[in-house]
Amino acid sequence: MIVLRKFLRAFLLLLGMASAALAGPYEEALPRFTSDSYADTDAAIGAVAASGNPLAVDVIEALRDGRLLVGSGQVFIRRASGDLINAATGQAWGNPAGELKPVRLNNRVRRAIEAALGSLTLLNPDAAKRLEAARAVFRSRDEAALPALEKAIAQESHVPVRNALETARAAILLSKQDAPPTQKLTAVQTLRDRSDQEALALLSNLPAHAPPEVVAAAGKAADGIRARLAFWQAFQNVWYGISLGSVLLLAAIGLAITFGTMSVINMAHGEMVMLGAYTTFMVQELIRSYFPGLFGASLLIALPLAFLVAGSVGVLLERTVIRFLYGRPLETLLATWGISLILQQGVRTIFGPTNREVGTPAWMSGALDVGAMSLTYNRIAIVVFAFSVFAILLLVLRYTSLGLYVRAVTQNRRMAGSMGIRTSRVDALAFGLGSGVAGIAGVALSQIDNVSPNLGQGYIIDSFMVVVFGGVGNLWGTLVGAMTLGIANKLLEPYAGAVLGKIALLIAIIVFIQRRPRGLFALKGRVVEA
Amino acid sequence: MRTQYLFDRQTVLVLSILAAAAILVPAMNGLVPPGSALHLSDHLVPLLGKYVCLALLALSVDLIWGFCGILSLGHGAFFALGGYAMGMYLMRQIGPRGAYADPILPDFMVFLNWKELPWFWHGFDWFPFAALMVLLVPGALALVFGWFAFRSRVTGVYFSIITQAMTFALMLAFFRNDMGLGGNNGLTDFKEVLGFPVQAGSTRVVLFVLSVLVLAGGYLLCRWVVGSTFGKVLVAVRDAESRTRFLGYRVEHYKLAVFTLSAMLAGVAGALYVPQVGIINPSEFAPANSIEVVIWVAVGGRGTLAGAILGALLVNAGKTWFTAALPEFWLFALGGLFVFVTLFMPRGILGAAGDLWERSSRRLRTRRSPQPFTQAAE
Amino acid sequence: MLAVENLSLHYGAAQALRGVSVGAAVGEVTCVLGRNGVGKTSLLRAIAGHRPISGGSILFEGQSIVRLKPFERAARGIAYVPQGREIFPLLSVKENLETGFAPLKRGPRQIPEEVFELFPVLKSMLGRRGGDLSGGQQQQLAIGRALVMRPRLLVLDEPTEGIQPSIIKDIGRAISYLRGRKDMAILLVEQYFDFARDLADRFVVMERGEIVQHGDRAALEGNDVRQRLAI
Amino acid sequence: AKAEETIKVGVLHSLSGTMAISETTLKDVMLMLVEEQNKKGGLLGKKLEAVVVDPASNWPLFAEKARELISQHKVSAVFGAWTSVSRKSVLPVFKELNNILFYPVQYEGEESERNVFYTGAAPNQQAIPAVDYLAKEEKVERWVLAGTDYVYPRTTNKILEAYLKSKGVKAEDIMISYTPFGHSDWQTIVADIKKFGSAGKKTAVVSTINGDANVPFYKELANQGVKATDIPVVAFSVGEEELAGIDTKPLVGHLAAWNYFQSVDTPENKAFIEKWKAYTKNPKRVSNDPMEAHVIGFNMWVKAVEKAGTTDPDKVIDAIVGIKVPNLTGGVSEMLPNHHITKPVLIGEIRADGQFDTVWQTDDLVAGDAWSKHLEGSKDLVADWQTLKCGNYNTVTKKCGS
Amino acid sequence: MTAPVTPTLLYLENVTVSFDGFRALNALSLVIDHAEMRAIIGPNGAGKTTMMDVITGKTQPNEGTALFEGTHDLTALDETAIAELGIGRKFQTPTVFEMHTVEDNLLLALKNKRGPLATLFSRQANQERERIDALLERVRLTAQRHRRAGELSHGQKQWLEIGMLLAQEPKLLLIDEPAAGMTDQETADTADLLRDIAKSKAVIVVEHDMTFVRDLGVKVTCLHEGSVLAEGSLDAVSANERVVEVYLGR
Ligand SMILES: Nc1ncnc2c1ncn2[C@@H]1O[C@H](COP(=O)(O)OP(=O)(O)OP(=O)(O)O)[C@@H](O)[C@H]1O
Ligand SMILES: Nc1ncnc2c1ncn2[C@@H]1O[C@H](COP(=O)(O)OP(=O)(O)OP(=O)(O)O)[C@@H](O)[C@H]1O
Ligand SMILES: NC(N)=O
Ligand SMILES: [Mg+2]
Ligand SMILES: [Mg+2]
Repeated sequence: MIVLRKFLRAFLLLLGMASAALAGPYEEALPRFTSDSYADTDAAIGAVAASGNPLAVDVIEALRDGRLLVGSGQVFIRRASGDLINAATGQAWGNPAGELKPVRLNNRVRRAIEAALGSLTLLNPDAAKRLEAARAVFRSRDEAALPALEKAIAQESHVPVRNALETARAAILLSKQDAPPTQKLTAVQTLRDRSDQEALALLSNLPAHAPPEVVAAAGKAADGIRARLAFWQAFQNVWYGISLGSVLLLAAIGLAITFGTMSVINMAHGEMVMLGAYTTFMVQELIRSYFPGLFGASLLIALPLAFLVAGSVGVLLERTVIRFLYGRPLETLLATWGISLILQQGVRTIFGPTNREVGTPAWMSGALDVGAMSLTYNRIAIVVFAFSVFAILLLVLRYTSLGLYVRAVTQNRRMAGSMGIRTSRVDALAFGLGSGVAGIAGVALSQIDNVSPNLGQGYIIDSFMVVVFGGVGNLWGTLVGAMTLGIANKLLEPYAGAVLGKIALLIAIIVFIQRRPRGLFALKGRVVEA
Repeated sequence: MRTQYLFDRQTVLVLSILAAAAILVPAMNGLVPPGSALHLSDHLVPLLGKYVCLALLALSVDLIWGFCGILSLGHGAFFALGGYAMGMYLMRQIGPRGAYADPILPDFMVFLNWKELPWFWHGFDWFPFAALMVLLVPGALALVFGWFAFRSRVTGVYFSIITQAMTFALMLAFFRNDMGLGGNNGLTDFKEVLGFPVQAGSTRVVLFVLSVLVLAGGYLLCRWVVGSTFGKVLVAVRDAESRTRFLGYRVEHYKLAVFTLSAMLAGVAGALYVPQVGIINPSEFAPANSIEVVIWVAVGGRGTLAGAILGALLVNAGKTWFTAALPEFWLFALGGLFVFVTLFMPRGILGAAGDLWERSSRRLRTRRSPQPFTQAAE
Repeated sequence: MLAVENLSLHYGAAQALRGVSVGAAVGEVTCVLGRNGVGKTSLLRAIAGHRPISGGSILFEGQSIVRLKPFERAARGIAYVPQGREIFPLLSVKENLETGFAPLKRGPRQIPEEVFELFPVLKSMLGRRGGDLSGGQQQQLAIGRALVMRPRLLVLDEPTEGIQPSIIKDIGRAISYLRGRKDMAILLVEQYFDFARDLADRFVVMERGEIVQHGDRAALEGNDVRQRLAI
Repeated sequence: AKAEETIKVGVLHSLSGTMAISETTLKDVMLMLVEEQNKKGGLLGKKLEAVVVDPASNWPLFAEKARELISQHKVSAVFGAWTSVSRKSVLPVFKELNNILFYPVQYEGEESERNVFYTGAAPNQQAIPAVDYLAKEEKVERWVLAGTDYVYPRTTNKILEAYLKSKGVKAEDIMISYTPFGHSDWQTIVADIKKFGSAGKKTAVVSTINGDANVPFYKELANQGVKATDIPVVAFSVGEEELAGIDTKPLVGHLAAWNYFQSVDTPENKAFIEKWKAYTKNPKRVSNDPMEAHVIGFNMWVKAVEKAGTTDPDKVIDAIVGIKVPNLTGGVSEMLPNHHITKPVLIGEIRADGQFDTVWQTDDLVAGDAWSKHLEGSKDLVADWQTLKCGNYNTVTKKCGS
Repeated sequence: MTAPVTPTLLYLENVTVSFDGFRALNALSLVIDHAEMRAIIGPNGAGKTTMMDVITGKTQPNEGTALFEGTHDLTALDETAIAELGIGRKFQTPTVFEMHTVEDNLLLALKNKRGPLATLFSRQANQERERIDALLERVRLTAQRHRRAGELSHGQKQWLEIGMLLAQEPKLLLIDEPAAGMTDQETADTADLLRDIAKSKAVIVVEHDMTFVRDLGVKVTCLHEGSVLAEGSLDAVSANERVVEVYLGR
């Protein structure tokens, strides 16, 4: 296979050289790349793509990747190996004379590249590439691509690609002035089946020359799509809510331990989250410099480390400060506020005040389409992760003696001691656990938010809100609280806007607490009512 | 709590210090020649005035938190509302001296194309009305908010968190330009107050003295409140709310009364603050600000009134000093201070001083003195 | 087993115990008697490690335990039933009992049957929150919880307070049963004179933080002690 | 050295709190400039001394610290502030104590004070050219104006809205969306933008989103696959510093409008970046537009002091108008009588390495307008501190102020 | 005020309280007359404290009637209102204001106007001081007058709470286990005190100390599983087989 392709390429090269002397449209187009004008580049792309020259794909791909160089009026392609070839002749070019500069790109040029590559790669052996190409043609609605499309559809066997090709054709036909109405009606049909935002856009923006029957059909189809989209919109909003709720849950769940269970008003909680995020950053830095291959696993590696880092800091804090403050919850507020200032400034001093870059592994990029909903993988990952952390924590607190001891210690420290519970160790472990969980929340949050010294502050108020709204001392309350607030926020936002939505939510919390003065999952019974 | 004896001594001490400040600051600023070591430079007058206003705010928090156990994490809201009421008055006083020379509309309205003054701006050009609003707006908010919350028996952290939600919501609301209160920039560029130029040194001195007097008045008021039977009920509510109910006290009325009073004090503090710092904007509603006030009180000593004043002065002076002396490291110093105070002065600076005092004075009057009580950790 | 020598204890500047000496031996019940506010509870708090002492010594099985934390004392086998019950209000009855496992090795981590034999009501309320129990039920729970620890020294502060007569009798029987097992020493503070008289092998009477009288069972029979407890 | 022997320069930038993320770097650049000037022999034969304070992102503290710098430390000029509110907060202080503030950040305009020199862009030096570029080069017909809910975005969007409408854009083709400071959940808004952008007309987002909110915004754009070729975003508050915290590969092609990019290829810039990296001992340290503004402002001040022969603010204020100094993009910026400066406008596209590729640039420098021509209330105002001695001269009533 | 439905002071009928299905009170009926003292006994968990919770408004019954002075529906009033009607209570575990001095605890309990304005402007009258002196004397806490209540021993707190109850001068006193933690002598003394009070007021006492109950010499009600098991003189009740079985023991 490879041998064959090499051979083919050599052959084509020869062919190209032969044609060089003829100075066809390809050769005429090439010099336009050298003018450093986007309009010229745009035109050159079109011409090169239309030329049918076997080097066209190479040239355009090189252009896309910044490997198309110009110098002294000539155009060169830099191969991945570093070799230069002359774009006009396809011959290797040893020592370039003078300085070479890459041809510059802008969005207009990028779009042109995409469209050109789209029609040129419709027959690519790789199905993913073909799909990509079909989408590109769909976006460009380039009438010139129609013949290539027809040809591709004829031989396409892969269903998703075929569908994509057909919608692309439909899009072109709809805007093509001289297409027969029957074809246009079929196109409307195809788009109605596709039934998404883009189809809707096409159907509701028919060109002025569209025949009336097509306009009517398109109008009906558009209405249908609108209804469907509106239906899915509700789910989409709920999903946004769940994913926001998961973020809140992650941020709050550690606090559910240190505050909810241990009654420490832990103002430094957000900084524990921040430490987790910075750990992720460090891990990725190390991986980038020493083991680039592991990047995909960087978050998984960061998780235990973040737990350890934040957990150890938590234990250290507990042993040096918090432990002197049990039974005086309001003083923990004062001390942990001080600690949070110190941690923030510490990180600022060490890592600088600006954001740090945490990358997203490839497996977390992209989106999953469910119906007309789009679920991005990174949000899915965060939702799954948040629920897992919750489940594990619930198990730890319910099925290990640590959970029991922590509660006993917070309810009556002296008596717990007299029952033989090692109060100091339980305190340290529990605070460490809460902080550690905050740390792993930081790993997740590094994916969607700033990794900066201010990271924690952005979450501290929301976290307290969630824990208190759910009912202090109840892990389930934290879960339900986070989800309720997340979903309510996202259902309000489309109507009220982000600012008013948030205000409305805060007022709703205030009102809700009037109805349930001890939160959603209130503790009941003699003790609390006393 | 404190014996009657200590109580009087503290009051006398606080009042004499405040009186000394009210006399010495103008004297050292105006009478002592600039070269002298005793001269108080011009820029320190509004700075001290600002501290005094913040001390009044701290006092208002101590009244409800220290004596009634109501931890408000939203008291900055009342302060800011008082400040806005004053700011609106000051804004109206600018008149046609604004950038766009509109005789009625403040600048920020002109350039965002407002055509007329929103209804709630009316009346603020008249000082007595504005002064009334300084008391009424925070007071009414506290009354309504408190009425619902206390009636529903929202207590402890639940109350703290909804006060925080309140100030947070107000912050977001005031940030909105559509509120008609200057959005993020707030109200600024004031020219005169009651006809006196706000920038003038003499106005500054007068404002300072006024703030000190108001602080002294606020302190006396709080002293009187907590010293009365009413104050004892407050402490009873703080320590055993439901028991107080069984004795036949309407706990919610007590809480409401003291909460509203405290909010009004905070409002007055805000109103005095604004002309001295020259700006009021929504960041005063930031939850962190309200938390900080609580921290001043804790540093000074909760439940001592004088401690609140001391804490506010100390922390804020510390901030001023640290941010200039150690601009890159001051947060370490401030954070460290908070940790230090909690660990080594569990009842705040004044509490620690009180312990020392009691310990030394007990040696003199061993038998009769009240025994100290360190609450056992539970 | 337990030897308290010359113990003094302060609350701030106020002295609650002045040179108290008392002992407890395995297989015996030592009873501490005294009116309100004389320092009985303070003595037990010192033994359990809830209050630091300001003088004197506490020896348990020959070793000083003064520096030990409460949990270390528990690990050595001291179980404490405090006045006012101090059960964990938000833990269920079962969980309250299970906190007693903490000083135990894995093996014996189960609730001894005798707890439920003694206080059947606990068995029927295992899932209820401790704080919701009635006063008497809480008292029973507090005693049961101490027994879960398999103590070598059982320290009881007015265990009959708030308990119905039939169960008081049961508790009395239980204490004598435990005494009879000869594997633990029992230190009992009691105001209910008849109850104390029935159980005590030895007794001390306190007044104003001091021991003013002590003796063995026989000495309790006279009216002397009763007199002292009167005002 | 004795106090009299130095000339003090105040540096009033937040080193802690929410704005530290942007402002710290400006403090560093000021320290570098002062050090460099001292190496050149100082100013008027004296050494310069930078007095750094931390206003901690707290607006009243800005005023307090400004007062302290001027009254206590007796600085000759102050370089500082970032947000408009911090500038508003310190304004009265500078007026009262008659000192000089150099304000280096792009802002909403509608202001001209005698004591302030605005070295950042006014809306006509950033926003309007950016919109023109998009309309012309990207054929954009539908506009999303997304901003943080405060005065700079509000004003800028008001101006843009008026401008776009004057260019025939219909109201339904403009979507305006405001979010709170630090907004971090952009799912709904990005989805709305996608929806708005799929109506068949070419759509672009004009972002006045500020500071912290940008990173989650761009991360969400990347997640939801909003590519620059579909819906380009042009930002006015996102520079190299902000991008340093984002993986920019998915963002390639999104735009920013500034008056300077680190990638600008001029000898001045090259030299500056080299110095900057050496000074910070960090070869990865980036530079950005407000830094350039400080460089320009500082150099103008130095020249003005030299011209006036004194650091006395009154004299310097008079001397500085008309002063020209080279900027880092190859031109020469001039201090105008309205206390704004002339600047080139550059449109850049984000590159994979976090830098910008200049894709368009004005031929000439653009003079900053203190008062927008597109707003009802301000179109008749002009500022001229040289001849009219007025920051808000009304050309209709022919009066200053009233 | 409308005419009383019943001539009795306290009238409970068919009161049921259940917690998650568990019936703490089960169709309990009880009638207390003016100036009557009633002793309530019954096994731990019989519902005695719960009954007091219902009377004082702490717990809402699921069913049943609770009337005071024939007209006031206690189930519709909150704790404060009920206290204002003249029902005072001593809790099973002593609850006092720990940070207040013994004296202030009594002061707060004194029968005075309870409104915020009244307390804000009230001046301590001589009369009040004398009343407090007398109360302190009565509960033998004169020496502890200026100490914080939190510093008192358990028994001393019991006494203080009794003192607070007396200070309230209620029409109906609910007293939960006053003798717990008291010496025999003090127990007898308490009985004296209660008999004295009962001359003019109605009193409900809960106690497990049979000697004490005998000393009171009043009608006894024995509760069991939330309802009345037996009622009558102590001798009659203690002779009841069921009472012996579930309560007294053999
Ligand atoms: N936490 C405390 N702070 C200060 N003083 C205290 C404290 N606890 C007890 N006291 C005082 O110490 C003395 C002894 O109290 P203790 O509780 O030991 O008495 P007791 O003999 O157990 O009395 P009772 O029979 O009432 O339980 C009492 O005078 C009491 O007021
Ligand atoms: N909130 C609650 N939730 C569940 N069960 C409760 C609750 N409150 C009380 N109970 C149960 O109701 C029953 C009655 O309790 P109550 O306190 O009234 O008993 P009592 O008669 O006062 O007993 P004692 O003599 O021990 O004080 C008990 O079994 C108790 O466990
Ligand atoms: N001026 C600004 N960007 O706030
Ligand atoms: Mg005791
Ligand atoms: Mg009971």
